[in-house]
Amino acid sequence: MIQDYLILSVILFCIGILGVVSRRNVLIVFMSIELMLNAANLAFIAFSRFHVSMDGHVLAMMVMAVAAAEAALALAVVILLHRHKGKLDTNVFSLLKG
Amino acid sequence: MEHTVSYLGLIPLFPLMGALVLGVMHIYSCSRGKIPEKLYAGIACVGPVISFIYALIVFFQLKGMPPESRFLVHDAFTWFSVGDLHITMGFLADPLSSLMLLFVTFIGSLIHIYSIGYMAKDENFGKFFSYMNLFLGSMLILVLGSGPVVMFVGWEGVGLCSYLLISYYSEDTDNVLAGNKAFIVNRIGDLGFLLGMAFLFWAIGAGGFDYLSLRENSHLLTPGIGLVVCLLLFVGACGKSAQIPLFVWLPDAMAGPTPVSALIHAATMVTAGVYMVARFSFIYAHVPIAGTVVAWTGILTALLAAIFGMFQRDIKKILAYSTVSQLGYMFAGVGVAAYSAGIFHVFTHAFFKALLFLGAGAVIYALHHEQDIWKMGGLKDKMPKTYWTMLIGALALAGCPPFAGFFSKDEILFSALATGHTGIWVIGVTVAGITAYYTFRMIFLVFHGTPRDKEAFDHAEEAPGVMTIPLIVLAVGALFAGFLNLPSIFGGNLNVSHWLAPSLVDHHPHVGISVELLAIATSVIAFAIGITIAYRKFGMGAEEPEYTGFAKFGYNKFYIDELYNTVLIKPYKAIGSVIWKSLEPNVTDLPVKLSSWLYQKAGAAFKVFQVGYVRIYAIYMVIGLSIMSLLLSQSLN
Amino acid sequence: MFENVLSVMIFLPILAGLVMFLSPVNKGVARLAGFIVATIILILGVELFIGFSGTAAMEYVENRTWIESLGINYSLGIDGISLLVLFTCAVLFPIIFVVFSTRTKGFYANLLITQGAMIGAICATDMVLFYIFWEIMLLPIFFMIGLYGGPKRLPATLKITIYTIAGSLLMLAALIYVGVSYHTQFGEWSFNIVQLSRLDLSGGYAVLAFVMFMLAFAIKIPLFPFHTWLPDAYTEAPTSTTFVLSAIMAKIGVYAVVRFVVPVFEIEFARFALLLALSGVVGMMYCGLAAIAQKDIKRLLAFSSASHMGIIALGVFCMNVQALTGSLFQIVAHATSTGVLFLFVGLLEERMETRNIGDLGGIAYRAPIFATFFGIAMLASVGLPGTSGFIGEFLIILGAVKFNVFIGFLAGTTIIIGVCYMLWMFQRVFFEKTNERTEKFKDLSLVETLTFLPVILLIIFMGIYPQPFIEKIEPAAQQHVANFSSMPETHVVDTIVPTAGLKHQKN
Amino acid sequence: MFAEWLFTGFSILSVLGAIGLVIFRHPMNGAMSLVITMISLAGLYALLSAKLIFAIQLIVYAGAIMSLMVFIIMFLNVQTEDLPEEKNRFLYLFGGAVVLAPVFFFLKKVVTSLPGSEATIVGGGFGGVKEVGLVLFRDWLLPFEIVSILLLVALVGAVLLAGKRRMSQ
Repeated sequence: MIQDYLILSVILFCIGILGVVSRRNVLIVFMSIELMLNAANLAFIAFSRFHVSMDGHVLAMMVMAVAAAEAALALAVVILLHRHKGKLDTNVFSLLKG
Repeated sequence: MEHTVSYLGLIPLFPLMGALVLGVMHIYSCSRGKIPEKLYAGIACVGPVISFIYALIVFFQLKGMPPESRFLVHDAFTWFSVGDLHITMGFLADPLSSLMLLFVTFIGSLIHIYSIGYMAKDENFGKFFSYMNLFLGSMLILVLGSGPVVMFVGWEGVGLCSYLLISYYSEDTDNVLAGNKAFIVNRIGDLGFLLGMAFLFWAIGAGGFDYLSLRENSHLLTPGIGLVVCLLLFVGACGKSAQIPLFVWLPDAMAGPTPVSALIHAATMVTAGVYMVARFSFIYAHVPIAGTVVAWTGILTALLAAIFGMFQRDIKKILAYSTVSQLGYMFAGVGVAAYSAGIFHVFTHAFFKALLFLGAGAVIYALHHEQDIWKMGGLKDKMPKTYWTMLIGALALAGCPPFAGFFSKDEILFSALATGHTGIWVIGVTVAGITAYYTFRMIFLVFHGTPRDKEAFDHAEEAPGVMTIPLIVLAVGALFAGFLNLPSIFGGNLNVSHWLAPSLVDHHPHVGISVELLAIATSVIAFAIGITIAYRKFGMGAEEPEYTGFAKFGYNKFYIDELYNTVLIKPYKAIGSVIWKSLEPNVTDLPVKLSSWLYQKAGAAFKVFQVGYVRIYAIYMVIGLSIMSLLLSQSLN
Repeated sequence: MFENVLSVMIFLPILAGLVMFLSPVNKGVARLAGFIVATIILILGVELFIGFSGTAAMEYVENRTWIESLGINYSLGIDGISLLVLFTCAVLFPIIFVVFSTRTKGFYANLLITQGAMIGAICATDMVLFYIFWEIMLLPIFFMIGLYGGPKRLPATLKITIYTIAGSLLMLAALIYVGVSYHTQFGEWSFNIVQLSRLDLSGGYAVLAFVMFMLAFAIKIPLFPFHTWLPDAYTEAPTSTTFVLSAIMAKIGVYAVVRFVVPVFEIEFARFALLLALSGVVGMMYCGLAAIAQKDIKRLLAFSSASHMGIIALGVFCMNVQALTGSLFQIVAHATSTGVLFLFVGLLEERMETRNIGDLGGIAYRAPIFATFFGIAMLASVGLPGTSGFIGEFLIILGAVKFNVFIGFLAGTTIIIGVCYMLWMFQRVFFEKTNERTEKFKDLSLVETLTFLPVILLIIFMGIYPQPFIEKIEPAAQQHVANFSSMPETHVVDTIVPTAGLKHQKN
Repeated sequence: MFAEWLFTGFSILSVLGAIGLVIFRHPMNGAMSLVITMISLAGLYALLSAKLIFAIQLIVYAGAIMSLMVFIIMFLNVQTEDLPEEKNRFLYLFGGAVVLAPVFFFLKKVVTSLPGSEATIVGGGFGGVKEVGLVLFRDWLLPFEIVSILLLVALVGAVLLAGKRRMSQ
């Protein structure tokens, strides 16, 4: 059933959010975001199959491209952060504190 | 139109041009070196003299017209015109204004000449004459203006010049304060004038807002509005002519140079109020109550100022109070509807008071700016010309027959008696006595007896010819001006009154000759008593007495200045600082302060959530998401 | 006069300002360029004034469709009501560029943008267009005070921002209400003021919208008690900005009331006129009294300016032709007197490095030209006959007496109150003895003298021969008042109910 | 039947991988679990007849991106003691789960309310390189080009960010 795929996608997405929310390690947070993107991709593909149309595939490809770009940049940022503070802890970066 | 001439507007223009030229020259000389005084003096005298010549032309042209249609007009241009309000920059010469015109330009010219001597070697020679010319121009606009609004231009213009000239020696704070006082008090009067004009306009101004039209429409005025207009205009007159309660500025105005006191604060500007009331006689004639108010204000001012005059020690202050007092007479005259008598007193007063001031100026000049009469004495032989001319002036002021003041003052007192204002007459006669007393107190102390300040006396000498000649001319005027309006009882036929009649709504009471004789007799007796007391006390030389009791009270002018200071000026300043220090920051600023305070508090409250950790912000987001999900899943079925 | 002259006058300064921002010129070039642009505007303005025929109708009209679906047009035009405001705005700007030489490029650019936006606000006959220009003109002012102001500029900027933004937002809301009402009544969209004046508004919402509109303008004028931003802003702003604020921007508030509020909200305006007039008069007296307590000469003038604005606003609220004409005339008169006084104080401050009245004295002996000019401007500001100040004040007081005797009397006191603080200030600054500081005061240079001379001559010319100005504004004022009073029995509150009934029938 | 078994297997694997990601303390372990998730997702794509995406997921995602990730982790040489002290991460996880529960149930509700359909393999060219390519270059040309620019920008950005700062110091 298509719904099973979709439910799986929801589960993965929620776990991704959970990772972003509860972890302090920059890399893990980043990977959790990747997980969420993958969950979205799964939904795309599932719907694509449901409609028997390939637009979803194209979109999934786009998401992957964006994810690749994001990965390139995010990892560069991580390297920078690590270079500055020597830490991967998100709590070290609290410039927004009011 | 036969009544239209094109040169009336030029009469004020000449002195105004002179003022401009002199002003520019003076400013130029400030940075680029001196300009000789002779040049200034020449230019300064040109304007007044030309104006005087024109005044003569106007006078003779009017004289050639039939009495009932004696007027000349000159509408230079439309000044402004809004809705029903059409104001032309127009000039009107009728018998009333031509009389004023004559003596204003005549005395003005004389005083300009006198000033050349008096102001010689003054640093700001050019500035002085620029202001004097400006004053004369304004005064001529005031006199010639064809309607109240044009008159108001001159009215305020003379006020400005008065301010500028009183504070002429502006390094000294007191002089400037006196100038400020004059301007501000005058402005209080001007408010009355302005509002009076406004009321007048809305009542009858739609048909034309100049004297001729207003006079035609004056019957449309309801008594109520008429009274309001009259009283408001009289407030204006009070300010300019220093009547109760706005008289306080005039004595202080003596801070200016003496020719200024003679021209502005004795002969011309201060009589503008009387002129104005006479101008509006067509309204005042309809409202007897207003006239009564004017008359009583005038006579009470006369009494009060005469009392103050008895105790002053500054020669110019004595003359200043005497001026206030005489102005009170004039108002009493116009108040009892004897307009021509009032104006005639303006006319004669201009001569003898200018004379007295110029004489005082000569004395002050001789004594190197000493003004205290208790430091003078015995100048009779040192300055004979000044002495004799001043004596004539004093006799005229005191009302000695047959000098000018006698006839004009007597005319007013007689009118008061004849119209049944007995109270005014009684006070008027009393004031006449007091006038004789203080005038001769001054004469005796200054010219008779022994010198009190030996050193100053030794240096004193007669003033130069440029100063004494005007004195002599004025003395002639003070001697003979009264004969121009000789009443029938002395064989005359009231020439001036008849001349003025077409301009005024005069009221000639017909009473028996006995009343007239009574009036004359009492005046003469009052004069005799006054001069006798003065001679007894000061004739042989006297030492300054201690001011005690009533004298002290009078010397301090009944503490009226102090009263005004406490009742008006201090509260005014206090209100100002209360507004600035308390009201402004605490009350009107409240919306701003409240809103910024609210924003700050709200910011501080929300600051708690701004922990700075991205993760926590994500949690907020998720919490929001979660709440939305809860809400949405309720609706999704 | 070529077509689209108004558009040129609006966008030439704005574009010049923007270009100046972006181009890397130094401040001397910027000043010169600004002067040239301002002079072009001056020439255009004077030509436009001379070419104006003085009927009651709109002239130099431009009309372009802009947002068709909402009936918003780019429509400009000038009539007697806006003519003198425009004239003021066009004529006075070059002086700033001559007199103040020490500002940066950004400042001059801001000035130009302000001018363009102000001209836009004056010429706009479409309410939305007006609103847009109104907002644009506030922006540079905000920068000029916030960036270039005095030591306490931040609180001052905060205050003026809070006030004006609040006012603008209220106006926007009311504007939308008016537009929607027009749509419901006539079935089409329009924000053109001529069409909006046909609107028949009544009821609670109309009163609310009226109050919102009035608030926006009352803050800008400013009317008592919304004036508190003024002393701070005027004092802390650079003098040239103060000049712009007091000489022109405040007048646009008055102008906007006449142009936009009165025709649209006739009933509400008549109902609140007395209250508004009272507010004008009370503000005049209040600020006049506060002025006497000032030690800072600029703040004194700020209060003086507020005091005069009260009188000018009063003229609008009196609803008769004399008072309205007087107000419109006084707009120029006040700009040339108090506005120029601000410029003089700016010069004084530049030379003496103080604005404290107590530190000055005796300047008249050191600088006769300066003192004379200052004196003439001061006398105009206290309304001496023979100067421009008198005509306006006289007409306003005359109209106020007609409107309400009590208000007329209070309005008259302006001639006393003004003179009290002005003379006091003049005495302390120009008379009395010189001190070490004022000993070195330099008189106006030749260039400065020649710059100010035309303004001083204008003051005197407008006092002696004001008719050329009056005759151009009077027909428009007549018509405005006539439109207003032809309205059926507006004063009686009871008649509002049948009017509302009519509206329902129409729908 | 076989497909359903496969689906069950892959989904359990992917969920386990995801849970591993959020639980493991060391990022390397997390990365490894994520790779498991990715690969099982690729399997699921194949079950959904998305042949091209299946390939890309394996090559680009599980291959390139994840190896980049692992490379960075190793490049940074992250030691256990450098890692943030996340003693109470389980508390957070629990709390987060509680907060997320409504979201999850809401989404589940939405998903289950959709009309179901069998996920059998579609034959023909569905999901093949040619067909997807046709759709991509016919209907999605502009977005495709924009994505190319995005990638270019990201490339430049990454170089700039990670490169040594010569100018600033």
